[in-house]
Amino acid sequence: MSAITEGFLQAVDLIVSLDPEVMEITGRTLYISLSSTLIGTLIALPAGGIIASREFRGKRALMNLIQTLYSLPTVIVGLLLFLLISSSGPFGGLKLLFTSTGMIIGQSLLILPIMIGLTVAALSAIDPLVRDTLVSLGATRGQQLIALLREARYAILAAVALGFGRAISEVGVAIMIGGNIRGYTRVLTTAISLETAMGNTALSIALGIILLAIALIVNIGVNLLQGGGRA
Amino acid sequence: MSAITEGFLQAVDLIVSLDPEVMEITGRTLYISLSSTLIGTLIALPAGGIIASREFRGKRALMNLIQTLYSLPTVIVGLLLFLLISSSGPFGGLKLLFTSTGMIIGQSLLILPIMIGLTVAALSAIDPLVRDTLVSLGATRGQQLIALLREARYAILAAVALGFGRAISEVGVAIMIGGNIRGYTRVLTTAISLETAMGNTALSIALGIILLAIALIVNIGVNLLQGGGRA
Amino acid sequence: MIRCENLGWDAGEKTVLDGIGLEVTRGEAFGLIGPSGGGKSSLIRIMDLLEPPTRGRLWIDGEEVLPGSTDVTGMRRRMAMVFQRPVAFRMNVLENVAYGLALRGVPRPERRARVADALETVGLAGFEERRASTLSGGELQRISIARCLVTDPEVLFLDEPTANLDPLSTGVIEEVIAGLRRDRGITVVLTTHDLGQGQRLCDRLAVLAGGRLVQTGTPLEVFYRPMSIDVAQFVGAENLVEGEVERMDRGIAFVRAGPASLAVAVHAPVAGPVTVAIRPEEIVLSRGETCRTGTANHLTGRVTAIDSDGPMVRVLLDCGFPLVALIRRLRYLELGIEAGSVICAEFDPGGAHLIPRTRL
Amino acid sequence: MIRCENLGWDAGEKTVLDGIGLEVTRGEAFGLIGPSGGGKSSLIRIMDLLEPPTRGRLWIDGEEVLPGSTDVTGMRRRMAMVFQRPVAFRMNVLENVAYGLALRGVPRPERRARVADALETVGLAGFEERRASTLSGGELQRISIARCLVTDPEVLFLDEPTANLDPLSTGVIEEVIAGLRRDRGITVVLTTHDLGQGQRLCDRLAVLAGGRLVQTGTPLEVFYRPMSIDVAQFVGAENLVEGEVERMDRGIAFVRAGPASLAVAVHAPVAGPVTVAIRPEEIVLSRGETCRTGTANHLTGRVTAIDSDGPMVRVLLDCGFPLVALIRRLRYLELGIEAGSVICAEFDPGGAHLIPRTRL
Repeated sequence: MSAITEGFLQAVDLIVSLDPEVMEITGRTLYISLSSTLIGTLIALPAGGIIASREFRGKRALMNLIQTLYSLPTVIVGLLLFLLISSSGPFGGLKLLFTSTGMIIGQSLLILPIMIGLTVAALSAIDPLVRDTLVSLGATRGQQLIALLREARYAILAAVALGFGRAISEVGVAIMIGGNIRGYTRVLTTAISLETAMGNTALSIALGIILLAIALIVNIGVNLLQGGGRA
Repeated sequence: MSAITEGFLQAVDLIVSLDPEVMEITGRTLYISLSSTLIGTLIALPAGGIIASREFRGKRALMNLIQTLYSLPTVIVGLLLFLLISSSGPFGGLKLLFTSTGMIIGQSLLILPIMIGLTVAALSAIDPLVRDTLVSLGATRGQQLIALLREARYAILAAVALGFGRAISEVGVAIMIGGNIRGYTRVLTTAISLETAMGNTALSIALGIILLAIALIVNIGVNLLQGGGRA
Repeated sequence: MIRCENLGWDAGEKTVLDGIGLEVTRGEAFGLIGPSGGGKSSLIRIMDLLEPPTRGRLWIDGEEVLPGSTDVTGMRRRMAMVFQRPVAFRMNVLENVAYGLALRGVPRPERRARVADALETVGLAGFEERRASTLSGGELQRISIARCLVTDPEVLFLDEPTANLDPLSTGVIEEVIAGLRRDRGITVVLTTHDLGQGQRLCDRLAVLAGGRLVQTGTPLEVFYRPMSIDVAQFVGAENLVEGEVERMDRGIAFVRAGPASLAVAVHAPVAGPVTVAIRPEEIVLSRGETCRTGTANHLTGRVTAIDSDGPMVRVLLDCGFPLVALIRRLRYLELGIEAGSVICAEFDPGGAHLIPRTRL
Repeated sequence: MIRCENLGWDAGEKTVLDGIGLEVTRGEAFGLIGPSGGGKSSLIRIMDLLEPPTRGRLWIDGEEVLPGSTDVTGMRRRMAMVFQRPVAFRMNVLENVAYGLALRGVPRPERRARVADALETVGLAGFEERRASTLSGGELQRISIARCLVTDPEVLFLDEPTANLDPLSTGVIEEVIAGLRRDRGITVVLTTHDLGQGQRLCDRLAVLAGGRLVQTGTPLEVFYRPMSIDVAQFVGAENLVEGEVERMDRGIAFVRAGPASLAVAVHAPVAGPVTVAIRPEEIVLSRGETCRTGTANHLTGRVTAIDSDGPMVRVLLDCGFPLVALIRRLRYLELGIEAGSVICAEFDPGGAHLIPRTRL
């Protein structure tokens, strides 16, 4: 028990003293996960908007596929991307393996399905009469799109927050594409998972507290946004 | 591209030839994840039943907590369990670290929140008039409970399947508690994530295909059950 | 069969029922009517032992229900209840209807035969293998009734059994209930907010308003001799004119109300302050100049508003006191009245009713 | 203002509207009535340019709407529509009502002043800062109307504006609509399944049934001179007796119907097969022995069923043909009839109406 207490005290010390390694890992994690969330949002909003606003053959099948991909194991995404960007793969020349950029691409792929799916759900949940009302008030197509995104703003922000939460918590892509290279691709989850076994429990606990805090804040944010969506 | 094709062909060969290592890893994975799902079910059904059927102070707060734990990062669960069962931890004497049993405990902890939460949701979604109807027909307390579980059977089975899917796809607990020891604690996700970088892409792809197949089957099962719940 | 004495029920801080005393005799059809929120559902739930009362005493078939010492489940098994919204278990119709029998350990072959009987009674013979989810609302409600009948209950409770149904399904359900009474002599207790349904199905009605029993009697008594303002309003006697009895003359009371003297048929002598309840459809309107001053009740009024109400027209008058008349649309057009017209309103002494007013 | 010529609309394979021709003149209130599923909503949506018609031509203010070449958004901005279910954007009331102005680029200070005016008109002055989610259904519908008014439309469409509202809110909305017509002379087109509402609010009514326009006329014409069986049924003339005109005599047609000869007032000579439409509330019942054989229409019938209908009682008779009469409950009790009684049914020649029947 004392070992845990001691590790915990050391961990708090690492955090309050703004230990350079802790800061560096946290900073990189935020950079990578926020970047992948941004990329995911830039793709998911228009893609979701198009899927939600049009009727086409296979729309149902597409939505089923997207929902199936929600629970795609992270190591599967990691494996696919690894095969594509490893030196013998088709994009090997880009030298993305074991880089932050590679990790950003991997996490973007990981969170895209849920972000697209939730954007479609958010836009589809808008009462069709809202669109009719907009049209009858004389809104142009552009004005309609802006108004609909505004109506769904809480649910869309919740989708973005959920994507970020998933990106920052995942291990599979980070370990397979990033490789946990100290000072270069190490992020919170990979550092925690690999440093613990090496006996650096103080560092692991410090990083664990930070990850838990971020995950909790994101979760509370998602809940508030979904509540706001209901009001 | 040819490297990928070649790896893929080798992987198919490994699967159809029932390669002993592939079979061994798959078998252990199923054993561990099914065991943790069973433990999770044995705890979640009664716990969910009690929470759903009673009104008590803090019930709302408890449900909020359980929902927050849905998205607890796997490495956080791994870290906490590691601290408890490592040789210097309070349960160090049980020597659970780097064992299948330890992994089962970790995965059970990981999936418990969502299984309890979905059980409560399944039971709460039953029309209160069903209970009134049962009581007015002269059902005893025991008969009521059996009838209610039967009414919620699809949603509860979906919760179980979801728990299993989460257990089999996760990396954090498996790597931190299991440690990926060949022939002993190696499971699909850890094998894929760590063997890929070592160049064993054929093995990784074979294991990836199996994991993907299991994840897809579970997902389809969950969808069917949730659909059945609606009928 | 069922007796309540000074029964009360609170939901949290709020008193929902208070001082309820009534007796339902074996074989009768007893209706609880009244506006929604009056406590009808709470009372029927207490009688079916789904909720324990907060206060008062309750007897079922002569045996008092005492918390702790009574076999409540055993007593419930002698009764059955149909709820407002029918629920079906996720099974086929056979299993749904047989559920009460399964709970009582009746063997399968007997269940099947009794279910077939019950389905026949509700007009759904042969529905055994249908899934409950494929049925319409009216069919589901009939399944609920069959589920009750199959256990051969001594008392059948029905809580607003047709409130969610279309008129056609309502008619079918009412026929089923009437048939049960005729063929099986079953005791029926039902709640309804539909006065017509209460009249069609029940021997006696109890009017519940604000958690209290305000009148108990035959449908005709409740409808034509409301004993309180609450009941009068509920049964549609919209015009409630306050006055003072001046004199009695051979079964007619003459009531001074503002500028007018109203003649009302009474069954017993009355005196003092009263409220005259007049149903709007009992008032006959005619053009001002044709007023026949000879009739018993003849009022002159000014039209204040005109409203359409289906095939009828509702005319609001000011006769010194407000008065509402409900007339046929063609009659309305013949009269050629509009807001401001002066017109003659008449009603028969037998078309009104006196409610004694106690000074509080 | 709006003209349709041979307009049709299909939803997939199904023809929802066909051969619609009508003209709404500037400043009038035009009502589309008829049973649900008759195509009212589809037609009003086409007139507001929310859906393009599948067939036929449409003119707005003299200008034909041609897909591709017409500035549809610009035309829509001259009109406005209130939907059956009011929707509010997730904003406060000010922003909700000002939305149409924001879309048109009206500057903020002007928006605020015009919103204040519009809210005043619908009786919700001072509601600017309220969140739309805190309003009742009736208030939301008034906000919808204000949102339309603020853009000063030439035509206001209302699609079943009170279908989801309680009677009190319905009254308020109807007053708002009537006030708009009176004070602004705005052209109003509304759909309603409530005949009374159509009569109260509209100058002219068009009856839509099965996707076709079956009658257009003043409310009185539609109500008392239905031109087809469909319309007669919709306006509540439940009794439709088939017969053959025998002779005409000073504005009265004598129709042979089974064993009886019926006298019906007509406005133009008729001959051949006809249907006599009689409203059930126009039929007067009296005891068999008191039948006055002198009256124009006097039928003897046997009571087949008695049904209660609010304060009225519906008596079904067999007079050689089925006949339904709607009488007051007290009158029903005085008559002392039951199923099987033989009774006399009378109606005035002016209380019935003839529909020519073409042999198909």
